[in-house]
Amino acid sequence: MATEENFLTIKDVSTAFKINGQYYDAISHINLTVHHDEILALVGESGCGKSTLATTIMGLHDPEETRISGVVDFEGTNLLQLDEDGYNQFRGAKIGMIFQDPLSALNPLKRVEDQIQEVLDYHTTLSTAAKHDRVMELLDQVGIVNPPLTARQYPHELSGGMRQRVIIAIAIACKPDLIIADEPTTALDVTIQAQILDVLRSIQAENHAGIILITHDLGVVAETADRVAVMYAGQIVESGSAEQIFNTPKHPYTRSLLRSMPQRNNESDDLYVIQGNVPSLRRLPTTGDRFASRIPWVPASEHEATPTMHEVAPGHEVRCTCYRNFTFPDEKGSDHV
Amino acid sequence: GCSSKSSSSNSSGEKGASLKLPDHYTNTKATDKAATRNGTLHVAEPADAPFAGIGDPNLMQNNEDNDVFAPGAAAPGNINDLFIADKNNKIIDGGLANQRLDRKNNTVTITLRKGAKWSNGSPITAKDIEYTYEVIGNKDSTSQNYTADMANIKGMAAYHAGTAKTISGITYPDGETGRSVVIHCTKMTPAMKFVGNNFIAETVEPYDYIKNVPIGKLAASPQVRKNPLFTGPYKLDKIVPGESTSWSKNPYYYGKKAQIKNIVITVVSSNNIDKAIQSGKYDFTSPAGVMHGTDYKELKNLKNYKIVGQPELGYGYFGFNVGQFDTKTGKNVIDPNSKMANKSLRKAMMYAVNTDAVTKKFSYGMSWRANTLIPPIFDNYWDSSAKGFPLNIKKANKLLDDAGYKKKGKWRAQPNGKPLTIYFGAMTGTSAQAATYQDYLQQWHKIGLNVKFATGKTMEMNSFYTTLQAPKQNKIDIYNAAWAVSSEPTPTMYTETSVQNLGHFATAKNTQLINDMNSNKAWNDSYRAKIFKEWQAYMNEEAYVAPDSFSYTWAPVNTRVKGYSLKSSNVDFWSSLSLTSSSMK
Amino acid sequence: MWKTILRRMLIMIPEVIILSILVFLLAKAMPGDPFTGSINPKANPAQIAHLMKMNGLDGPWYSQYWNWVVHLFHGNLGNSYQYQEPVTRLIAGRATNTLWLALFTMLLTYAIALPMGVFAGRHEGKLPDTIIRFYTYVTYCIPFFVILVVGIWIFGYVLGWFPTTGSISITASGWLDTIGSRFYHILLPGIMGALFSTVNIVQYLRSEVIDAKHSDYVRTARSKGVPTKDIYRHHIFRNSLLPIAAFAGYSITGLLNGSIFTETIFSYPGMGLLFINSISFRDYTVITALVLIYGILNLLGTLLSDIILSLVDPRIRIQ
Amino acid sequence: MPNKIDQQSSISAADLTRLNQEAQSEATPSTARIIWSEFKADRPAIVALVIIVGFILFVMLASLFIDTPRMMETNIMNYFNPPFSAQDWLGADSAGRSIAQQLIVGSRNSIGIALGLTVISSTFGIAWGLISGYFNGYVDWGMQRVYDFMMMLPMLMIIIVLVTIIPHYNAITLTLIFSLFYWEGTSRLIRSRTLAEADKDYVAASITSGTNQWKIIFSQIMPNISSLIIVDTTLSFAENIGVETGLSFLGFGLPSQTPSLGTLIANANDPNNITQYWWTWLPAALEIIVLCLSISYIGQVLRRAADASQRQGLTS
Amino acid sequence: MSLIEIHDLKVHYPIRSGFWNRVTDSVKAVDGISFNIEAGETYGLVGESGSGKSTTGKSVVGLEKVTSGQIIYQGQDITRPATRRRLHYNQDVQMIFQDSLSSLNPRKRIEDIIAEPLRNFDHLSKDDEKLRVLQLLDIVGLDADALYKYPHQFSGGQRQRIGVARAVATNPKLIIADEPVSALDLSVQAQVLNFMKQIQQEFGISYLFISHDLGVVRHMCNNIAIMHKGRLVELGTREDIYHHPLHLYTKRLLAAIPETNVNQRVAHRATRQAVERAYQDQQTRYYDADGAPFPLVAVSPTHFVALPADFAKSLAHAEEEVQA
Ligand SMILES: Nc1ncnc2c1ncn2[C@@H]1O[C@H](COP(=O)(O)OP(=O)(O)OP(=O)(O)O)[C@@H](O)[C@H]1O
Ligand SMILES: Nc1ncnc2c1ncn2[C@@H]1O[C@H](COP(=O)(O)OP(=O)(O)OP(=O)(O)O)[C@@H](O)[C@H]1O
Ligand SMILES: [Mg+2]
Ligand SMILES: [Mg+2]
Repeated sequence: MATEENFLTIKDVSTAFKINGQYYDAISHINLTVHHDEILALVGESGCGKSTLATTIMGLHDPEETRISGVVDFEGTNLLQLDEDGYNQFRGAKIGMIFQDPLSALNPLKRVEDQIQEVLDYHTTLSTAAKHDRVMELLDQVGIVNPPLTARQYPHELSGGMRQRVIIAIAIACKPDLIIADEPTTALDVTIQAQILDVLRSIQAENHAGIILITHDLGVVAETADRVAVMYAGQIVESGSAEQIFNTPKHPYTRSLLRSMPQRNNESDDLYVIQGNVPSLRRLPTTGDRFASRIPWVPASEHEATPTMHEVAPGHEVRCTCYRNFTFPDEKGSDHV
Repeated sequence: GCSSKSSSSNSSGEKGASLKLPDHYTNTKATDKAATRNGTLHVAEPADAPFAGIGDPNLMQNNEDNDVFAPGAAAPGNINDLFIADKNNKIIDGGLANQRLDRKNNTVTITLRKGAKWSNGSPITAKDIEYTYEVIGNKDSTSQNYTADMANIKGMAAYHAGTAKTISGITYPDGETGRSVVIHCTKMTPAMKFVGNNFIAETVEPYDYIKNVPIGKLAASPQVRKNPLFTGPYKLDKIVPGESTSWSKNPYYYGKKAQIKNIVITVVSSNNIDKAIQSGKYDFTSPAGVMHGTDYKELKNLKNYKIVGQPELGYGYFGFNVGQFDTKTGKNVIDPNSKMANKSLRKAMMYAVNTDAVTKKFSYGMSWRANTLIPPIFDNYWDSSAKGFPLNIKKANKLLDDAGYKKKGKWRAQPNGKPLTIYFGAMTGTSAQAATYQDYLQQWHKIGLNVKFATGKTMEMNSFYTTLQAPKQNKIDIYNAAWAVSSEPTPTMYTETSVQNLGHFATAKNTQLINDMNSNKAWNDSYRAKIFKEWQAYMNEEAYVAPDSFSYTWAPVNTRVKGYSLKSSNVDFWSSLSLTSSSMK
Repeated sequence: MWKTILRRMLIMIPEVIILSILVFLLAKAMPGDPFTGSINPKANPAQIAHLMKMNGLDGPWYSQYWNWVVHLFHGNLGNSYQYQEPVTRLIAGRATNTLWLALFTMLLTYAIALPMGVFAGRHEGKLPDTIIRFYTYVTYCIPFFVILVVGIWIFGYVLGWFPTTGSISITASGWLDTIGSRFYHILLPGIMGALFSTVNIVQYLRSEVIDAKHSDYVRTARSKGVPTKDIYRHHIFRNSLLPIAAFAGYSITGLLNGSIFTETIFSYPGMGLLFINSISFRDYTVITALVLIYGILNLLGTLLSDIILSLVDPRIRIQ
Repeated sequence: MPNKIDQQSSISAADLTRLNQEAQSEATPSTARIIWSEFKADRPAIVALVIIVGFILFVMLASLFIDTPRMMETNIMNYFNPPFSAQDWLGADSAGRSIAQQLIVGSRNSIGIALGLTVISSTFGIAWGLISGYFNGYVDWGMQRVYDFMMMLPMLMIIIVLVTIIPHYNAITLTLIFSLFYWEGTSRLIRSRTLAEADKDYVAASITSGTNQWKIIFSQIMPNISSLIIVDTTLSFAENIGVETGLSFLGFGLPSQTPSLGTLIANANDPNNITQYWWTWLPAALEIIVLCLSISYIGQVLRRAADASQRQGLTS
Repeated sequence: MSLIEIHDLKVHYPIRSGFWNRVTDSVKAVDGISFNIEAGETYGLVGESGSGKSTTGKSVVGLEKVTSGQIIYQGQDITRPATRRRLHYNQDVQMIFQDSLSSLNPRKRIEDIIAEPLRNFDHLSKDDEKLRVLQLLDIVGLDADALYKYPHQFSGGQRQRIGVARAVATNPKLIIADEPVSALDLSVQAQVLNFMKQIQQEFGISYLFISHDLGVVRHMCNNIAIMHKGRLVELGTREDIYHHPLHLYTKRLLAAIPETNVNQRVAHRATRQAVERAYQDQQTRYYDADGAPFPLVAVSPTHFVALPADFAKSLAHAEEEVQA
């Protein structure tokens, strides 16, 4: 499966947004690696910073409104040091991105073919005819039944699933090494979702690409991901292989998430609810474990003052020490409540 | 009225005006040969709207057309005219045609000069003289020049009614292509001696050129709009509809030869006329164009322009509504019970207005208080000794007190005790005019009369006249208007049967006097003058219609222009003009 | 598409009919009649009555209206009283002038407004944006005619750079000269008009550009590696210009309204000036015809806008 | 059945006042307060507000002390008095009437027309837009046809024709004539927002709560487009102050004895007045610009305030 | 007797065009569905996007003009607005919306929002009304300070609970919940689902639970209806649908649910692809000539499927054999 060569290394990346003149970290000190031929899933609740990380890698932030630090090493280049032109050598060519809302992500006034071809225009030297052939090939590859017809259509004439396929075609047009897919299926039906995920997987297999798949659907993660990083409030709280995360989850947050999913066998039971709310960007605790407030029964001594990642198994890391003795209040008597 | 003749007066100073304008510009500079060869004379026509562009004197309906086609005539206002006149407007020989009146046979014989030609070179014929009558009198004609006086020509009424194909009273002693016509009349009047009378038409129509156009469609035809023919020193080269006309020398002109290569007449908005003159774009404004006192103030000190002017053929007046027009009998009748039927009230109102002060302040001497209803330009007839109505509040109050208009609270009431509100009708005009009308109201308020604007504001010209012309109306009691007179001064508008008698006054004495003006006795000039003066005195005494103001017609003339003269003896106005330099000063 | 246009035209018929009745009645209701104003000392009432009859002005309003409609279908809008010629010919002459001026103003408006709006949107919040917005605010607040009056005074009279009256110099000969002269005459009113009418377009375009800048498809384009200037060229401009294109038809209304002022102030003999003159002359036939024509032009403007929009925006399809 | 709820909750009538007080203390500030604080944060906005309010008050009060017919009398002696003279500190016009006084009364008239016009046309336009946008189907269709027809009418021309027809017209008739046409812009704006708003679920929720349609339109939907309404009304007011100037300029404005900003600015029609007698028109023109700019500026502030109150997730 | 009986419900949206606004075509959003809702039960309505779920729900609550068919409540057909008004129908049938933010009027305070149905139906005194609102807030687990706040000041989960409070204010018998949790995060979703279950038990409310998330539906509903192209393709208990699906479309939906068991994902993917292939190949057998689902036939007292009767029987048979 995954080769050990990690072509993307994210080191200590933080991104802060300017709100009323002050900067607030949306993601802080993120460390990640992505290998060829693997799907890395990024999961977490809404607002935990998944998209921010993706757009930081793509360099899509407005430099006047954000402050970014750290290193994004992509095949030996630190992307964060590039200027706009330098970045454009990577965007579309070596890194492709898939967005959540397939309707608004396509220019409503341009035909599908033109939108796909635009990537080829900037990153290849193909002739017009060759580009056209490539477009057909791409549309076919993403599972569009009648490429010549679809190529001539406008986005609004396509169904949601078709649009998403077009966006994927754009993202993979130059056979990028890295594909970032930000909630590519959230807006779609389950059946279509399954098809799109299949397409992604087959493309990865063909291109030996690495994929960062952002989603909040644990089912999708379980079905698709090779490795998983769980994010909470701008930090990665647990990472490991899919098996590790789903079979032996460690961090209280991961465990809480899994427990609040409706499962096959718990129809009559209540679902688990995590207490409290995700703190908003401006109210993030600056010290200590960010998840602490949501597991109030865990004594402060169980948490680290400055939580760090701990390797609990090869490739399986967990933030903070609180996971060690963690139990849910209803699991073992009521002494924690 | 458009066929008014420019007319005599050697100098205009002593006509009651405080300011004396020269009636010509003496330019002693030598005429530049180059300027003559290539020069273009630029004339500005002050107007509020693009001109209509009807190049036919009998069909055109406004002054603008008259002005922009003026170089087609020897002198302004004389387009395609047959006759020339002396300073008293009496027809004299030497024009395109001569006229002979035969009082015994009741005929008028008109004989064209030899070799007279239209501007396209074709000869002017006897038929052309006759065709004027057809154009005016045709039942489909759009001409507004047909009047009851014309029915004096035998057969004219029948032709006008459409019952006759031709006018039986006009004959051609030497055929249609000959030089003379004889007009048979039912009676002869002294007015026929003068240009501008209503009995004999004074123009020619190019029959051959326009005969194929039905007379009803003539005004819209290209023969009249695009390439009209003229008899004067210049011929029309080009016309930009509504905007400008351009002229060059007419080689076929019988009289004094034209001296300027090109004349361009351009319409300029009256609002901007002084700015246009100040910026040196025009040689002068149309000799008959409407210029205001405020313009004079702006222009009088320009170094490169001289102001030339002469008293206008017209006057401003006040009219009182005292009766109605009986549509059955076709006569005006005084209603003795009407609000304004009281002579003292009318005269009091006239004594209350301060025309002297107003004209002085607003017109800068370009108009002055009128003393009678005959303009001073008619030397023979104008009564210079008439007093008119100078400001006299005391007298006004006394008149009212004596007549029983007692104050009831703020305002005077009618003698019968009923409240009195008088409605004043005035036309929308310049801001100076608005101020003037406001001032009149205030003056009347001073003598305790409650006078208000009819409809609450000044009126558009058309609604103003529509209101007044109704056979019977009670919206306007007193009105202020201006009247342009023809070069023959008989006050026909004030006759018993006239629809232009807007106040509907008709008295036996008035009828008598006006009839006397054109009676057989009136062939004697001094008798005629006496009657005119009697009439002026009578009108001032009764004040059914009262004089308001006389004005100058004037123009700024660029100092490169030579030969500019408004003297009525100058029958060759256009051909006398030349340029001393090819560029504007 | 042609079918739709045709159907739209059919829809316009009842509107035009109601409009025609309305304007006809309005014209009738105006005080004064067209002959009395220019009374000639020699005209008599019988003659005026005769003239009224000849012009179909006797009889009840509906029969007059009917006469008018019947004539209308023969391309005959009657005669102008003031100008003594067929209204169709009169207006045809004036319409070309108005058309020249309106077209030029419109072209100039877009030529000024498009770069301004895009520039302001692109540099949102920066100095040029502030300056442009200030300009639009001020022009928005100054009455149109004040700009024109001051403009003609400075450039026409004081500096003397431009003609101040008319549509063409009579001395112009040859087609090049003619066109040149016409152009010279519409230059000043065109520029003044354009400077004024840019306001809406600039503001609208600016906010469109700002919206487009933050849109998802622009983000997609950026992630394709399209350089910024090309993003503006291929995506932002095109998409922001779309609603502006549709403005073009609607702006006819504004231009026609403006023409009344421009033509009055510049003594430019177009339809606007003709209207104002006709109002004071109670020239019914002309007033009626002009209101009708302006109404129909407005209608065609909206139709044009719809057509343009459906041509440039694939999302709006006229089947 | 209500007892079911009673049973399920521990709260009883006894707690009512206490809880109510608790809730009051946490209550969100009202829109008016938010707008006011927005103003306070913006100096120029305060200045604009003071200018507008002060000016309107001044004009309304001062005009009470001016005898208008008296003021409009021709005073031959003061003909074109220059400004800063003893009697007329802003000079006099061609009829010797004080410009300063005319400016005050004229402002009152113009502002009065603008206010009247704004109130009438906005009220009508808002109601029209709301109703047309809420009831789709034939009601909307019919209203749209009327709207289309009105849009087709060449407004300026029809207004001029109407002005010439109406014999004794004054500021009120003029306002009404304008009102015939000025609702269109507002109604289109409101309609499109209402269409969007009517699609939202809270409207469906109100329907299922048994609320009647008119109440939904005017007390559910309308408050939601209130920011739009406020901003639009403010801007129309700014625009309407200059609305009669155009007509006056063309000579179809108010009667000559009724001064207005328009009749004053129309003095610029005579090129001689532009520089020679600049005081006859310039103050009025400047006043319009200042008023219009100030009101637009206030409109901007209101727009911002409205947005802030809609800012989601931010406890203001 | 059932709480509500739906008979052959059809909702067609006319497609109007042209100046005269004539109907030129129609979208058959709901095309003849029948089912009954029993008191105290939860019905799930599942199907892909555009299948007509929301339209069905809205018709039941009276928000949609019904083209034909009947909805019988207390023996009367409430498809006519007058009947609904007379019966105070919406006092008994309420709705919870998908988008919590848009379903709460942003310009109204929480008190006014929750009190709205009370004001229209119950006409309480001012104090009673306030008390009732406070109690409702208490029931949905919100503090009294919420009273004078605006919707945007709450989190998604809290807002959804406010929506629930409004829905239960009048003590309804049936609540239509149109995708009440699909916009929420997992843990918030759990919170809302728990809560809905809880008040159902306490008040004995029936739910019509509309969702496309089969996991959630399985958790919530005893009875499930699968909708496709405006019709029902299969109807049955949770057991029937999840364990003995008959219609190919149902099977396809079930197969598409992502599996949380990582260890079996390869196998699961294989099954799904097999079902998908089968679906593409056997369309014609499962749908009529027009491509529309067949009428429902019963295969057991609780289980109905939209297939020709004999085909349904044989499938049911085969199913049993597999189980056995
Ligand atoms: N441009 C921005 N300015 C200010 N704050 C921002 C901006 N973009 C995102 N945020 C904030 O940063 C945090 C992380 O946002 P992000 O979009 O990365 O979350 P996410 O995990 O992708 O959530 P979701 O699942 O809802 O997409 C959020 O609190 C968000 O409000
Ligand atoms: N007002 C409307 N006018 C016309 N068509 C409509 C309207 N509302 C819905 N439709 C159509 O009716 C069909 C059913 O819509 P409905 O909203 O009931 O689907 P749904 O099953 O709820 O889908 P989703 O899961 O996307 O909410 C769809 O094809 C939709 O396009
Ligand atoms: Mg995101
Ligand atoms: Mg739905």
